[in-house]
Amino acid sequence: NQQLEQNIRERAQMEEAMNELSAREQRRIGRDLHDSLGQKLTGAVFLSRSLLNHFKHSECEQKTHAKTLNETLKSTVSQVRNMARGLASVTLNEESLEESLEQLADEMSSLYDTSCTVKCAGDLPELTRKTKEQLYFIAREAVNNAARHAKPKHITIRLDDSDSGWTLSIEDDGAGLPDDRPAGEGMGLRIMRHRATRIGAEFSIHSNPGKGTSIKVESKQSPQKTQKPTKT
Amino acid sequence: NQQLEQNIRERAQMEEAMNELSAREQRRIGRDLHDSLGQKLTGAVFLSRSLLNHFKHSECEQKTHAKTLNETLKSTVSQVRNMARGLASVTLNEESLEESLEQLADEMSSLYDTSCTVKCAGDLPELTRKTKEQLYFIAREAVNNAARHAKPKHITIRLDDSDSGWTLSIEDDGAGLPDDRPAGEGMGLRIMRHRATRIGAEFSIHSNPGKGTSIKVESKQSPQKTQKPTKT
Amino acid sequence: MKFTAENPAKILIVDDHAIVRYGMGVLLAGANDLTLCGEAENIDEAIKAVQELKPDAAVIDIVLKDENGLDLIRKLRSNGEKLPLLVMSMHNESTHAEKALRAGAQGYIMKEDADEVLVEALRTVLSGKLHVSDGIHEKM
Ligand SMILES: Nc1ncnc2c1ncn2[C@@H]1O[C@H](COP(=O)(O)OP(=O)(O)OP(=O)(O)O)[C@@H](O)[C@H]1O
Ligand SMILES: Nc1ncnc2c1ncn2[C@@H]1O[C@H](COP(=O)(O)OP(=O)(O)OP(=O)(O)O)[C@@H](O)[C@H]1O
Ligand SMILES: [K+]
Ligand SMILES: [Mg+2]
Ligand SMILES: [Mg+2]
Ligand SMILES: [Mg+2]
Repeated sequence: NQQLEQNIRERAQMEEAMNELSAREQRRIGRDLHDSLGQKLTGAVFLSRSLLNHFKHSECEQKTHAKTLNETLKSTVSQVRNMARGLASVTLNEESLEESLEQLADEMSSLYDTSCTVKCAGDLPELTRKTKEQLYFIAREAVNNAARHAKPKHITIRLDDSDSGWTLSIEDDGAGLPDDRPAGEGMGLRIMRHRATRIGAEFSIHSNPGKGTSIKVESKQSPQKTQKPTKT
Repeated sequence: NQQLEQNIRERAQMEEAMNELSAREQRRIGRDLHDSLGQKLTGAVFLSRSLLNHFKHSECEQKTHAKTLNETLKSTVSQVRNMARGLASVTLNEESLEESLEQLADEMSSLYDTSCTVKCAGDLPELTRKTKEQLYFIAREAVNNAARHAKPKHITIRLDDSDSGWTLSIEDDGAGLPDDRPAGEGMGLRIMRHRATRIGAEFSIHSNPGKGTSIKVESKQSPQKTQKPTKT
Repeated sequence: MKFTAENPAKILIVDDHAIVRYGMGVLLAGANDLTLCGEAENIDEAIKAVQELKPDAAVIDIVLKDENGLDLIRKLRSNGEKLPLLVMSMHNESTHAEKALRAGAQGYIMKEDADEVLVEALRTVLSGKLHVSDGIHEKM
């Protein structure tokens, strides 16, 4: 029985390690896309523009080709940028969690008909990279849920300090959770809850029909305050 | 205590589900790269070639630019193809496991100074998609290990039917496992072993110093033979 | 100062990718009031190039391998360099333009539009004005 418990525990650790590996792999690909491929394509866009300029005063077939080439390349640059953003997310350029959340809010505001703002307390405890990453992904799922399911006017992402360390909350003023929600949670909510567990935090969700939903992730204690902060 | 066991079990299931999700995400990105981005860039290569042809008989600056453009774009096409291949792997084009292994062997032979061949039994039982995927990834790690660590002349990937269902083996004629290998296995070996457990198979590794190493994954029983085969 | 074909503005390009510098150089060659005077791929090279080549303006990428182009801008400003600086980046303008201007830049362009706006943006900053896209202008 203890043997069985040990086995399951090892299995869980193994799966977590594999998740960490594939997250690292995805970040690597994100960086490759952004830095290497994106830059080659940027150079190519410049060159195609210069060829297009060369044909400025003529009306030949080549001018049409140069134009199509230039347009195609520009669309690949934005495609690469979008893919890279999704992949590299929080660690692109070693941004702070606050900056990554700001970027998330901007993307949301431009993607949906919803305004989204970030409010961060001034003196947050230093967070480990793992914590920052999990909080970012929780916020991303919560904001996406709000925008997709609740049709809110506004979404607020809040990062506060607290006695126990910090609190992340995502609030919307939308429809609230539906009454007839199937018993089990969807994968999105389950993953959020699980990410909170991974970093030793409390996860909770509150909802008022017609008034909105709020998701809260709260550190139980703040090991970061006493531990030597991990380089992030 | 039973509660604890239940908790760990749920954690393991959750992590496995997340692994499955991120594998799906990676395949999606792989397909995007291969189909959408790769195709646009291939078109761009043709256009740049046509511009280059236009300047064939002149010796102007534009000709040099068109040439650089064409070369840059060609290099992006192979970069995208390589990235896509790594990501989409076994499910790219819905290939059979045998085809995917052939492709793996080809890549290995061209990447390293090692020949690599695949031998498949004629009438293998129908494998589920999950099994095919795990076997592919095990083979990939084993072949990479052999090529990187053992300097073999030859690597053989074998897929046989057996009483219990099937056996996958990867054999090399290289240096064999080093004696002074640190007690714990590396991450690569541990993940292979774990992937075997995931699909209910036995994992084993045999090695003769100076003669080579063989990795074997053997189905314990063949649920696929009795179960309705999952659509793959 | 008005720049002309006889007296073109000298432009320094700071980017860590040779193909980007090359493409941009080709594009600058097509504008007769601008001329490429030098290239740099990191902060040290850029600072030296500004001192030695005295460019009239520089185009600066944000991601320079492990270095940050905004740090370069801050260093140039603290060295008392006054030339107009134009930031060009893959990053979203809405989150990065303001930071670039606060660091001391006079303009921000995104790499995906750069082939169309680069030359005009350089002329704008050379004339002493700021260059940001209309959307960002409103926001700030
Ligand atoms: N902010 C919210 N406002 C209103 N309803 C919500 C909100 N967040 C979640 N829900 C409801 O909870 C359900 C489960 O959410 P969850 O994220 O688990 O799954 P999903 O978003 O439906 O699917 P997935 O996340 O897998 O794409 C949603 O389908 C929706 O009905
Ligand atoms: N086919 C082989 N021939 C000889 N030695 C091998 C072979 N496969 C594995 N090894 C030895 O076993 C060690 C552990 O392999 P493992 O795949 O776990 O880690 P790795 O390949 O060193 O690192 P990683 O897989 O994480 O890149 C290797 O470092 C190597 O010494
Ligand atoms: K010029
Ligand atoms: Mg969801
Ligand atoms: Mg290995
Ligand atoms: Mg760069």
